[in-house]
Amino acid sequence: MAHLAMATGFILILIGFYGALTNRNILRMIVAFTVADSGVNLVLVAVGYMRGRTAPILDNTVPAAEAAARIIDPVPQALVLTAIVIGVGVTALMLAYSYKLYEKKRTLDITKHTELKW
Amino acid sequence: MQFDWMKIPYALLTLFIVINFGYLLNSFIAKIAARVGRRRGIPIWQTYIDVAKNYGLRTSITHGVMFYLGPVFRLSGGVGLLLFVPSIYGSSMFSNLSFAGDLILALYFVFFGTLGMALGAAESGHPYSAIGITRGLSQVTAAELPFALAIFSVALQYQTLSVTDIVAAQQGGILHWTLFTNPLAVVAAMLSFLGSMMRPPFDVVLAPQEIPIGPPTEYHSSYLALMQTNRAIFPIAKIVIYMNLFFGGATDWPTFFLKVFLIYMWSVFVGVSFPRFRVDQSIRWFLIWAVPIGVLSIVLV
Amino acid sequence: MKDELKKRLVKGPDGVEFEVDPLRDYYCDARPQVEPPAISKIVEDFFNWARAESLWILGFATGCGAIEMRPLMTPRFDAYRFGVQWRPTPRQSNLFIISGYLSTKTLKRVIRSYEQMQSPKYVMGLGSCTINGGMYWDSYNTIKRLDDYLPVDVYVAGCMPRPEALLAGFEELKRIIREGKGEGANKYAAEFDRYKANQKKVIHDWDMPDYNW
Amino acid sequence: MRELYEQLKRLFPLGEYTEQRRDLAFVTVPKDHLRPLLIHLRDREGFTHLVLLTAVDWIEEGRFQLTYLMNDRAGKRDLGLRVLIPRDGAAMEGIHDLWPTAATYQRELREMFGIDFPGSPRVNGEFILEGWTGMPPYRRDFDTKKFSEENFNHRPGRATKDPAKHMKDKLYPDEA
Amino acid sequence: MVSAIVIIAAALAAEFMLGLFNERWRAAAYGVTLFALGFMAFISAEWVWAFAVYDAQPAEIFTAGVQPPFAINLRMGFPEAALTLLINLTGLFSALYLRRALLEKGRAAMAVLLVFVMAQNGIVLTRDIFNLFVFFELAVIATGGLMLLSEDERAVAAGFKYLIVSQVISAFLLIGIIFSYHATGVLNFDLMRPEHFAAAQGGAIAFFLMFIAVVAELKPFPANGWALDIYESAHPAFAGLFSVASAAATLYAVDKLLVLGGPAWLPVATGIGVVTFIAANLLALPQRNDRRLLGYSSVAQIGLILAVLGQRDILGDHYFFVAGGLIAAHAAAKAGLYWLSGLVASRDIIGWSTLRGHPVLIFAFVSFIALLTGLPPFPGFYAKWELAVALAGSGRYILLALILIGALIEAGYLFRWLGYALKRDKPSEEISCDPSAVTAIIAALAAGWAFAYLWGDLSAHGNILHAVPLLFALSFLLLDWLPAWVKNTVAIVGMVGYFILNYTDYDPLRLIFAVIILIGGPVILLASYDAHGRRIGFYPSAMLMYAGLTQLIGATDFFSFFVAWELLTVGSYFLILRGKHSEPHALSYIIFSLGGAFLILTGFALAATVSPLPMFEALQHLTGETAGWVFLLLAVGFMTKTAAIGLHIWLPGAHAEAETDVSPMVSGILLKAGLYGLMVLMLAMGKQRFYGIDIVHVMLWVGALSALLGNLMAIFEEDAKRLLAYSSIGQMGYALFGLALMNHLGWVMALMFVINHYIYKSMLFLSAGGVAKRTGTRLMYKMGGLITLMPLSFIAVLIGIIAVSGVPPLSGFGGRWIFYNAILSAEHRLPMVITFFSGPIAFLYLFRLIHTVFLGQLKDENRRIKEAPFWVILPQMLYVGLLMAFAIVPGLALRRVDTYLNQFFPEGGLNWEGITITSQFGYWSPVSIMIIVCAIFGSLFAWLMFINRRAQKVKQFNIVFAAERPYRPETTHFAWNFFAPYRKALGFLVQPFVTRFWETIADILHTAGDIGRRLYTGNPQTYALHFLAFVVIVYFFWTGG
Repeated sequence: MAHLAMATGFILILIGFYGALTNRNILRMIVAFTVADSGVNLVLVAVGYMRGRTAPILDNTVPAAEAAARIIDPVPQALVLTAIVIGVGVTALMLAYSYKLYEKKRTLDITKHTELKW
Repeated sequence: MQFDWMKIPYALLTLFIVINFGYLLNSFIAKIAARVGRRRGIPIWQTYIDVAKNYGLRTSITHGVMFYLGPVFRLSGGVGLLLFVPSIYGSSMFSNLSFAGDLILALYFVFFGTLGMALGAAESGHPYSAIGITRGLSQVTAAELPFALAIFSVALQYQTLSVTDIVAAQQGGILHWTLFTNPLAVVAAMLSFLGSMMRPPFDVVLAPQEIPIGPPTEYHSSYLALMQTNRAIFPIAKIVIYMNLFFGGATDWPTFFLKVFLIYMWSVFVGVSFPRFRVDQSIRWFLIWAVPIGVLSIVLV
Repeated sequence: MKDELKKRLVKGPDGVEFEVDPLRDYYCDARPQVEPPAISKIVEDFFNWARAESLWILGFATGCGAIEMRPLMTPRFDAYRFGVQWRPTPRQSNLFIISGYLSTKTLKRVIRSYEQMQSPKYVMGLGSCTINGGMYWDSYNTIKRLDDYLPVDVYVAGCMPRPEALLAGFEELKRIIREGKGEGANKYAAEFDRYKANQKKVIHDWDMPDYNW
Repeated sequence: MRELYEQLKRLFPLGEYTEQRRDLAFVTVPKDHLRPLLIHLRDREGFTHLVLLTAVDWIEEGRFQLTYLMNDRAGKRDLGLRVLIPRDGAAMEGIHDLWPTAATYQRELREMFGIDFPGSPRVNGEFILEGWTGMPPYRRDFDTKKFSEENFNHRPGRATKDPAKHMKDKLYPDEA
Repeated sequence: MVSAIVIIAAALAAEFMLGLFNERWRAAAYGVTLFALGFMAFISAEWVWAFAVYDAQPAEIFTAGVQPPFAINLRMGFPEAALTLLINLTGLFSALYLRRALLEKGRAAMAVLLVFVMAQNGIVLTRDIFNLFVFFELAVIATGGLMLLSEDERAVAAGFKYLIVSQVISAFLLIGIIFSYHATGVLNFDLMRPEHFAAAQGGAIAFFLMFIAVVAELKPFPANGWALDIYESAHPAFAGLFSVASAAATLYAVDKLLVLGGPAWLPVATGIGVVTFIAANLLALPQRNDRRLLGYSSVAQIGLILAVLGQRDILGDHYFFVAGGLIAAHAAAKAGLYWLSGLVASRDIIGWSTLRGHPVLIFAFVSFIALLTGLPPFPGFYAKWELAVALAGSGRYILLALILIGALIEAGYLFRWLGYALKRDKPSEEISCDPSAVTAIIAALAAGWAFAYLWGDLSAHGNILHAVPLLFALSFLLLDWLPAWVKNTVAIVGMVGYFILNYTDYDPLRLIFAVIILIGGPVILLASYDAHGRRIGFYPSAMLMYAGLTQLIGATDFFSFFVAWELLTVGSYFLILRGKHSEPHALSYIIFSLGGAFLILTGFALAATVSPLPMFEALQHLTGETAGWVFLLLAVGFMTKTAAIGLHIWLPGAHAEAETDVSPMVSGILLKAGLYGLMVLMLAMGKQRFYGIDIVHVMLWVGALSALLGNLMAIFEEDAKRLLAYSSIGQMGYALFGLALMNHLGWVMALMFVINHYIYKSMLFLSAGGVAKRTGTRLMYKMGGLITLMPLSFIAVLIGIIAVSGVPPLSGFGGRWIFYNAILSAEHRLPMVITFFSGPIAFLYLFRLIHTVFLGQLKDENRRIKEAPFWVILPQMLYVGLLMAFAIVPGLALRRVDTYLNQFFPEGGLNWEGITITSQFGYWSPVSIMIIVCAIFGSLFAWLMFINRRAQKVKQFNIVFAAERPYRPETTHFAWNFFAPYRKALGFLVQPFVTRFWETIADILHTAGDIGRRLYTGNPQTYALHFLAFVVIVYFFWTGG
């Protein structure tokens, strides 16, 4: 199950990157990046689980001293959430940028925004 | 150190002898050249008369201070060169002022006159003088090189730079002469000798038809007389070095006169036989023919 | 007058303009002086003998006489044995042989060269052209009397004189010098104004200082 | 040479033809046709070399005759072109652009004959004479003897003899 | 002590506070921002203080009150404190600089700025990998926001590119993090162990992904196109902040990661770093846009630091010193330069010449460039030294070579830029002097110098800034407002005073150099009295050079020797740069000098690792292959300074174009530095073989060829000062030749050359300079006949040429005499042939100098010129006197040296008894020669004067001219192409092969840079592909190697 999720995640990442790197339209690129983001998140969730450990609740069964070896770190879960949030933030910023870019040149073709080079 | 004041009159005596010898030698060689051309040639006293005439001229002009200094440098170079080298081996009377320095002093003092002449001639502002000087200087750099190599070779051979010591090492028979003990060095030096005697094929410096006698174009009257005197002394002073280094030196005046005359005649022979080189040709000639012999001599010695 | 000899305004490296007058700034404008002989007669006689026995000719040829001078160097005539030789520069010469007709244009050069010779100096006129114009007596540009323009010591007549005549001329000149009469240079200096007037009469574009040092 | 003349005559209005030798001929050319003819000769007929350019003063006719002597090196022949120009205010078109050497001849003609070649390099500068201000000396109305007598001092005593008679008297005194 | 978390908290608090503000209360919002940044900086500073002074223990901060791994923890150690201080201060001054932009854009912009600074702080402080990711993303977003502050329209596209690339990077980072977590079970730096990664399946790849993503934030080549676009288009304040803060923070993140990854990852970091360093510098070469150039430079610097991070295994204790030094230098310089770029209107680097009007700003610019290139006394220098020593000590020669090559290229474009700024015409636009911007720049400047002092204090080698000569030199910066003559007096008094106080400390060899530098220098400075006005910049440069020289001869260990070497190089560079047309020549000078210095650095580093002894002894104790290498490197390095043939092309221009009084300094004195180095080297090491080749023998040939070719080139030169410059090449060749003879007399000759060359070359340069000043040209054929107008200059040249050419009776002859005696006992004979030849050739060019300038025909326009100014003549006359004195009594200086040399070369000394000097082979009596020559000369002169007392003085056209007469002096003066026959015969020897060789190298580098930078197409997709390619390449190398 976890492997399947991971594989799906990677496929999504690849699709996303492929889309982002081949499409010239800025909006399409952003969409592609959200696809890749989803893939990353999927991978995070899939990998974050470690077989044979318990839920991260510190009680008597899991003394704090052994906790590090016994429980699944909750952080990856939080991590996914944070990643999603950040992803949203970045996507929003990119969209804002695309608006600005469009405003300036009246085109969303990324190859038209390459005055800076060399 | 105690200075022997008698050296001064003795040196002046040498000078006197050499000046007279030089005048006569110049006339004599001109006469020989004339006889070769089936002419009678100039009288043997002609050089004296010419000098006297030049002193006797009533007017003269000057282009400036350096114009005076030119002949003075020139003649000082000749006199100095003569006096810095012992004339007669084994004679303290005619060892002149050689206590002041060794072979190297003589070698570099040659340039004293050249420099002064060049300066004086240049002061005249005459383009022909300047052209003559460039030719002369250019040629002399290449011509001196084999001589320097030969001196180095000889110094290495005898392990000394003192002229007296070098002559001493050659005493005891003709086969002890450097001519036979180090023939390559002598060949190199004698080729270089040709370049310094202002005779064909290396006389493009003066080139009377082209740049009216080059550097001394503007010189006249007593300036010229001084230079004529130098013309008598300088070749002999130079030949004395050659004689001392390569031909066993001279132990008395007759030998001196004979050897100097014979060495001089070498350049005369070559001179009457060959046409004139351009400067670049003569530079190349020295570098291609004379220098390798000199190099060989310092490698083999 | 050539443009190069005219006065001109020149700007120095410091930006200040000033006038350059080539004839004044580039040439010495002193007059020639009469040079007295040596005080002692013996010395003067000795010098005169030396001057006579050491005649250095300026290698300057005008007209056809140049051809007649060349054989003097050959074995047949061998002028060298008389102490005669040719010098390439006037500074070192004492004897000026005017070897034939002189056009006014050449005259200018001759005067310049003569004046650049050092005193005492001698002039020998060769051929009838220098004496009275010879066959060019009616030419529009050839002078007829050399001694109007330069002090001539000896004339050698002929058209052209043979080398032997030249040798005879040398002997004559030597005699004159030895006798102390070869004072052409002093005569030129003493009668400078007359000579200059004559010279300027025929040389219309006089564009040099009066005396060429 | 005559063929050449015939051939040229078809192209240019040529004047009189004089054949000096088999390989040397002179043709008179109207002033205006000189230049095309020269170019033609130079470029088509092989007359690549301008030997000389000189003038003759036909004072009686009031004309100068300019002679342009051309040489055909390959064909070993010379052709002289004569141009007659009026003597008063003599001027001629220069050919220094065709042969740079012509400029020197033109300077000479300008100085000696007073024939002007407008536009020729240094044509008004001094050429041989220095400081000459009078009439050009090669003009025949210039009296050289008079000029000489006025300008140059004369040495008295000069006698003029008829050379033939003088030599005869001198060499064969008996036949007198 | 305030807890470190307050830094982040303060930033957050300020951000939220800004959110509460009314949009119109901009000033207040700005105040809050500044306060927050200031407070953050204060906290960091407090911590730094605590660590530095009270030796405090690192503090762990546990968020949520729980130990990791259950909560995120932060750490405040000394590095963290220093870095956060750096970040926060940069942030603070950036905010100050951004005042107008921030007030215009309002509180949102300020908040974003705070977020950015906070994120960078977080990156430094956090000990949690995921937290690291969060801060990175915050930084990305903040960067995206701050990009919009720029007035440049293209900034939008640049920001977008960054977002796109960072999307890809963050995907890698996240995946790497989660797999690392999978491998190790924790996300905490302190709990992860290298073994975990090694043990777990895919652990290495997980680390790789994480590592590569973080490294990518450092803009490694080629995955850095986006960064350059940002640098070019961002607001300069932000570009500076971005370059400094994010680099510092990210580098620290990499450092933390490297601890996790273990030693296996160090070479990877080094490889990436060094490739980036070289590539970025190369690509910067053809760059003309100032900010993009700075961008490339930033990338390069960060690459260098990354490489240093990778060398932590060998740096040991010096790790933080080196890396910190580089970061500090980079920070001060880059922030300062970006901030300066905000004041300059033009975006072309030539436009920076507008700074010239503002002494403080131009000084700042110079300091920043020096900081970047790692010149003393700045921290980069110490870092460079320690790094080189460490690298050489552990045998990492190739890496050292690569770093030095990169540094040389960097110096190339930076100094070219500096040259433009100092020399090119000022554009019409004035610079905008926004006070807050200037404050920020001055802060950066102060920081740079503070770092310099700090690193000096931390250094084990002592503080460069404590050296008296250097301080004396630097004090002229403060005195620059005084008139030139006052400063000149101070300089002369200072130098002579220093000599009087210290001369007893020198051994005879050093004493000769000390006299030349500290007494000879002031003599040349006499000529500087001629200068009017204040002569801004002259005295600091000149004194810096003299300080370097003074310290050089006083140096006893490698480090101080190298410091002195660099100081004199820099000083002389600025001195040379002062010439009117000297900009390209000064550039080639500094590049060759730095190249040589790097060779010396390498040599010293090699030698220093062998033994900690003082320099001389350390060199003596070297053996085997190392000795050969050290000798070769040092010899070539020193020969760069003496302009041996092949390395000489900088000299003619540099010496010829310099000012009148500078030429003698750089020729007469500065060249001696190289000789001094060679002498020390050869005294210590003697003859060394390098893979079977006798290096000294090679040097003998090099010396001989330099002498010949230098002289040959001189005779074909039309420019008087260039002629003298080429002559210096020849003369130095002679001296080198003497040293390489490796016998007693060879050394005496070399020392005699040192003295003579100082005297006559200074004299000739002053004379030529004086003439050039009066005639307004240096072309000799345009002069002529100046003897009557400038008689004293003429006498100087006359005496000079007699001395140089070695004609008796002047002192040059002594040199020749010793030369002959020396070669008689030398081993190799063939090179002598060449030196024999070069001697007379020297005569040719000297004659040309005197003839074409002073003799011959005077030109129209020169008819009214005057003698050179008094102050230029005075030293010349002193030199004339000195030459005469030295000619009569050469023993004055040489005798002691001769004795001193006995300890090194016991054979073949001279006998100084009586008035005659005797050698093994010959004898020489200077006094007698002088008397005899003077007597002969004097009597003949008197005689001739008497006969010609009535001679008519004539003028210049009274010459016999084939019965014609000259018309113009120009056509009568035979001067141009004076030695035409020589050119015809031997001109083929002086084909500019060497020049062409170096030009070709420069061309190749430039072309490579120009082609290489086309990689950056400007398309973010390409940039992302670059990143992917980068990952693949690194992966390939990592697994392959």
